[in-house]
Amino acid sequence: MEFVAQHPILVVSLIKIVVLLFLLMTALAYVTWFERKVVARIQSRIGPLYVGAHGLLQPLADGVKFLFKEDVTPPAADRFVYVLAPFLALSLGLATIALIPFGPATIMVLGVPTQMGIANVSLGLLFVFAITSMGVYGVALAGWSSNSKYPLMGGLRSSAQMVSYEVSLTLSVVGVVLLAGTLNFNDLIAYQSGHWRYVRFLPHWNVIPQFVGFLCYFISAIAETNRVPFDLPEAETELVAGFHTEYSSFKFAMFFMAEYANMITVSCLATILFFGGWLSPFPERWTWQLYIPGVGLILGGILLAYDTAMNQRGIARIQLAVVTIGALVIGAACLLPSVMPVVQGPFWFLLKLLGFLFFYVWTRGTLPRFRYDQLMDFGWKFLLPVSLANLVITAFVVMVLNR
Amino acid sequence: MNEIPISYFLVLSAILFGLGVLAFVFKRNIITVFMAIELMLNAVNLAFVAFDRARGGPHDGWVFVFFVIVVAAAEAAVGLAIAITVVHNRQSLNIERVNLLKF
Amino acid sequence: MTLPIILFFVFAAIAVIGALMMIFFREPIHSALALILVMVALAVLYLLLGAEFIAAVQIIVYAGAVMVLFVFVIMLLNAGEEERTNISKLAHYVGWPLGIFLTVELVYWMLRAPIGARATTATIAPGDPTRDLSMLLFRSYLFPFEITSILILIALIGALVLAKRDS
Amino acid sequence: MPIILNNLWIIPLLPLLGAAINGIFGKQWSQTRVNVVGISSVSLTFLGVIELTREFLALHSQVAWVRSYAPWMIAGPFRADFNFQIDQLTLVMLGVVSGVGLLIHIYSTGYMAHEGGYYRFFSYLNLFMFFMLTLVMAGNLVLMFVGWEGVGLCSYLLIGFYFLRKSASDAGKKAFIVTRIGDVGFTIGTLLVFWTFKSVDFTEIFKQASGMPVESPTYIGGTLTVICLLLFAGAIGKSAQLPLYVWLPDAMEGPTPVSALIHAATMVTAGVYMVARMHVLYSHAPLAMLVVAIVGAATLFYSATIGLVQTDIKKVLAYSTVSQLGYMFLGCGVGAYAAGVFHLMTHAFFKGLLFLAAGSVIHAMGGEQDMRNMGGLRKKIPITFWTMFAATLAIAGVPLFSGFFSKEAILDAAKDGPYANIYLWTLGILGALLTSFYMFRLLFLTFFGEQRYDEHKVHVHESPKNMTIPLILLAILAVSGGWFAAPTMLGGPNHFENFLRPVFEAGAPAASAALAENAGAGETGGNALVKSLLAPGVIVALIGFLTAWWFYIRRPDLPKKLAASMHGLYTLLLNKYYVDEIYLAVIVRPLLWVSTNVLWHTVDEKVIDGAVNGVASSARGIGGEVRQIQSGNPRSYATWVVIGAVGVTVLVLGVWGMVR
Repeated sequence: MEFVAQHPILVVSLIKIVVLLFLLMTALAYVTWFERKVVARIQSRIGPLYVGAHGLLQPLADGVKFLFKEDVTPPAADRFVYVLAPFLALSLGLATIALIPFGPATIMVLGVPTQMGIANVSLGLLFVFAITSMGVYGVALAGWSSNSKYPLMGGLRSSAQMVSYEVSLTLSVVGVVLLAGTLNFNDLIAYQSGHWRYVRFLPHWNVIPQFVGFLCYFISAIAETNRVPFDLPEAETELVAGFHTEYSSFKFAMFFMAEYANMITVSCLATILFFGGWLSPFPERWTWQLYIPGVGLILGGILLAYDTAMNQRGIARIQLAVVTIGALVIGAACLLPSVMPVVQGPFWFLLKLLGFLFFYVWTRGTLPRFRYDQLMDFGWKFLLPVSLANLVITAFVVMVLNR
Repeated sequence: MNEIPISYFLVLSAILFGLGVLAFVFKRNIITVFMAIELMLNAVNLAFVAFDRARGGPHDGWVFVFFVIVVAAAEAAVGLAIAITVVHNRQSLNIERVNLLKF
Repeated sequence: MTLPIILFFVFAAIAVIGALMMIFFREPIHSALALILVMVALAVLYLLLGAEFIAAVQIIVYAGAVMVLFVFVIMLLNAGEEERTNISKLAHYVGWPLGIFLTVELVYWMLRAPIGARATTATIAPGDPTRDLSMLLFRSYLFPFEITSILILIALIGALVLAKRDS
Repeated sequence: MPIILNNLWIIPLLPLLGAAINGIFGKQWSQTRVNVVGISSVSLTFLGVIELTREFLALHSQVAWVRSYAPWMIAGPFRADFNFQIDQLTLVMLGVVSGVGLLIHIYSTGYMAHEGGYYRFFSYLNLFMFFMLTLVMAGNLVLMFVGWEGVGLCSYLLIGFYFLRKSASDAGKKAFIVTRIGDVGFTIGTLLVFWTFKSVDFTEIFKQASGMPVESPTYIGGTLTVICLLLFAGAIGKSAQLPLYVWLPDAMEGPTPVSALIHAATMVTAGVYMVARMHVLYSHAPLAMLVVAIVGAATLFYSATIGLVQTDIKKVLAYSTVSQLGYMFLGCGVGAYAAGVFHLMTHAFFKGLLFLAAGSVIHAMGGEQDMRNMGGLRKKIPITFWTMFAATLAIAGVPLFSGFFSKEAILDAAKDGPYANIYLWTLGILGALLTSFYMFRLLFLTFFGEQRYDEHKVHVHESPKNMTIPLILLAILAVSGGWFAAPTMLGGPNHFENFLRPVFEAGAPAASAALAENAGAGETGGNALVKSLLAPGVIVALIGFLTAWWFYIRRPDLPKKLAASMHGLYTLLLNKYYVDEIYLAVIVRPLLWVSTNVLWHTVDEKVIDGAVNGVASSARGIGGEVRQIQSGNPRSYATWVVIGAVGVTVLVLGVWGMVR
């Protein structure tokens, strides 16, 4: 017991992990809901509707369904690996979140000052890449262990794809690292604070100097997470469902969650590296920006309240009412002077994150799928050279500027 | 807060190296034999890092680890390519069956 | 009994067990996974030694690239259980005991190594270790560095040529 | 600013270049171009020598001029450089070699014009020049030995020039091998010199040797004596003295210019030169000098007797060469080195001339060499005749001709020099008698009397210009070559000896005293003139001439009778005392037998081959066992690696204890 007392860090980290894990799980669930809704809108449908108001309980339902479905394991499968694969995928997908700082402020937990985010590693970026590079195994092993054609093809494809796009992913980021001269997320964000000298209204974010890098990064990020238009591993029309064809109930869900977790990770990374992380786009001196989170939430609450009153019936109305009240309360809380500064960072961060997620969904809704050879050609023959050129030019410029 | 004696790491690296050697002798599968080699390299790397830590100062030890890793990567690439060709020619992964080059 | 020591023993145990598993598993893919485990454990040990960069590189290159390559090749060749043939009597009767002897011997000498007594708190170089590493790498060790890059290139070409089908 | 003096290497290098160029490209070239290369190289050398002489004399130096160009062999204390040494002696030799060499080159262009392997001949000739010059200019014994062996090689190549003729190639081999016997002595001598003086440089050797005491003339064990005897063995071989003279007559198988250049003028005199060069050592070893003198005297008389009856024109000249060399050694042996060298020079002139003339005769006779089939050529080939006549007078020692002065100098030294020995002197006189006899015999048989050949078969014709001009030039030299010493006839000084004095005075008290006393032999002019004109040498020369005239002009039938009357002696001489046969029986045959039965069939086949094969088979056997290790099974190899690792670790850590 006194051992724990000696190391409060353990307790603190534990608490933070628990909290973050809970939030993340919910987020994952509702990202699926979000995606379905948006895609539905893009395809001029309505999307999930019946389970809860606006199908808000749909994720819950899905989760329950996954839990209670029969878990089938193909007899020819290599059991150990077959079971290992989804765990690997999901755990790796979630692990990266531990390195992401959501906000600047140091909050007191059990009297121990820590920051928002589980770990502040001096080489955070490198470790994120380390973990994502491990992500291949989940897919590959899954494809191999389930011991059937389509999964194997899918597994090979997706792992090949991930490996090859990982290269350009990493290279495209190096430009930013060169500019900031650090691999630590906090320092990276700190480097982006402030505004450009001559164009005062533009925030000093890395997108502007590293726009090419950003494009390369985002494209390869989409490929890395096996999303449309690079979702060849689970190209339904070609190989039934890619590497997780044989997977049923909750293992399948794990892959599913892993995919979305990766999406979130990558988006967080994009936010931090190119869009100034938790920094607000507005200059410091605009003090009113502090009110934005609270006010925004309250407005949203009012909107929901209107919706509740007008066009919801029965149980859905109650649910929505709960959500509304929650939103209003949180909004009000955000207006409290003690909370207000703390909220700023996470708010902006989540906002940008949401933007990226929307972009993901958007591409999925609009773009067609690549052919495999096209994918590889694109990755090796276009993306890689471009990011390399970007890297070289950046390095040159940095060298010139630093003397 | 960091007071692990270096000898712990050294002993561990020795053990790992020995296990690598054992695997090197014991395994029959070309690919696993390569893995054994990788294991040995890793053990050596651990020893390097430990020594580097022990003497403090500039991290030459890390540089060596870096080079070892690079060389290991190259070696794995070529070695596995060789393994592939071997399997194509001999239809077997068992190195004991790849024994035409004798006497 | 402090946290680092506990961590050390935990991950050392993982590493050793992983290595043993690698030896005794018959499926190459399992051996590969065991080896990956060893490597990750080693990465953690590097962290304990304060070598963050090396830890990251260890995972990225070894676990993330080299072992992926291994797994690929295993999949490609669809390597099944290895057959425990004992055609080589020498390896069967001499290899084993000698290997164990070597292990014991190495452990013995490592225990007697004069440097061993020193604790890891010995001296920590001031400043950013990663920066120092880069300085070393690109100043004093520039030439070997370039050589290794050439080596990589050669390995690349060689692998291509070897693995290419004739048809 | 002396040019050549500072670049001595130029002189030997030029002929070497010529040899290389001719040897490499000559095959495709026309004779004229080969001539251009060969002749120009030698003539440039000649000019170089003249310039060198001028520069050296301008120095008025009494000591040798030594230049070292590159270290050659350095092994512990042993050190031999490429260093050249120039002093008066060297200059004389250089003059002889390059001058006579040049003339003979020119002569050869005519003589060899119709022979095959033209370029080869000139390449060899140039190579010979190179080695000869190296020999003469060498500043240390080892380099000298290089030249020494080099000329031997060239002599071998040139004797066997018509290698399709078995006799020629045999003669070449004979020359090479016989010479080699002497060279063994020379080599050991060189080693002994180094062992004694810790150096092989002449200057160093002489400096030390002159300090040493003169050894007893009776005790053979003295270091210097041994050295001198060993070196003299080499000289015997090279200069064809008893008992190793046998190769020289056979060497006549080579083309005549070769006989002239190598086997009369230059190479065979190398031994004399060597003895003269090492005079410091010799003058400290009286016993060795005595041996030299005895050998010389014996040889000169012995070979002269053989010369009496030879019928082959070149053979006669060969034997006379041997005997003349004997004179030179006699000179050196009695301490009159200058006289020896003097005779060397004049002999180079007249004997070279004799050979060339003989060559011209042979040329005229279309290859005929037997004097019995000649005769009455006087009118047909006048130039040849007159030049040869001059040479004969010179060699016979007729006053005012070059041979007279040199031979007289030697005989004087033998009579009343410091090492005077009356018996040797007697031999010398007898030799002179015989010499003049057989030379005039040759002259008469060849050019006088009725012609004994078939007019229709051989069409006799005078040789072309490029052969006759060298003859004439050499004739002039043969006549006037001795006039350096002319003043002695009037009791004046001997300029040649004065010229060489700085060399022979160096560290040789006895010899130099002798020279001084010799040079300043100052009676009144009249006495000296009468004395020299009535010198026994002159008288015996006259007697020889008269007997020859009586035998071959007046009573041509007499020789037959004589031969019949004392048949035994005649055949003995005709067969050269059966020396070759004796050697064959005593040395060659046993040697052959031993090498065939013992060395070849026993040692080589049984022992050496057996050892080699045994090694091979045992290696195969072991390999056959050991190769089992290479089972082709990688796991076994891995195990071997582990074994090695364990071995190394145990050794390094456990045994050597690298970790403490």
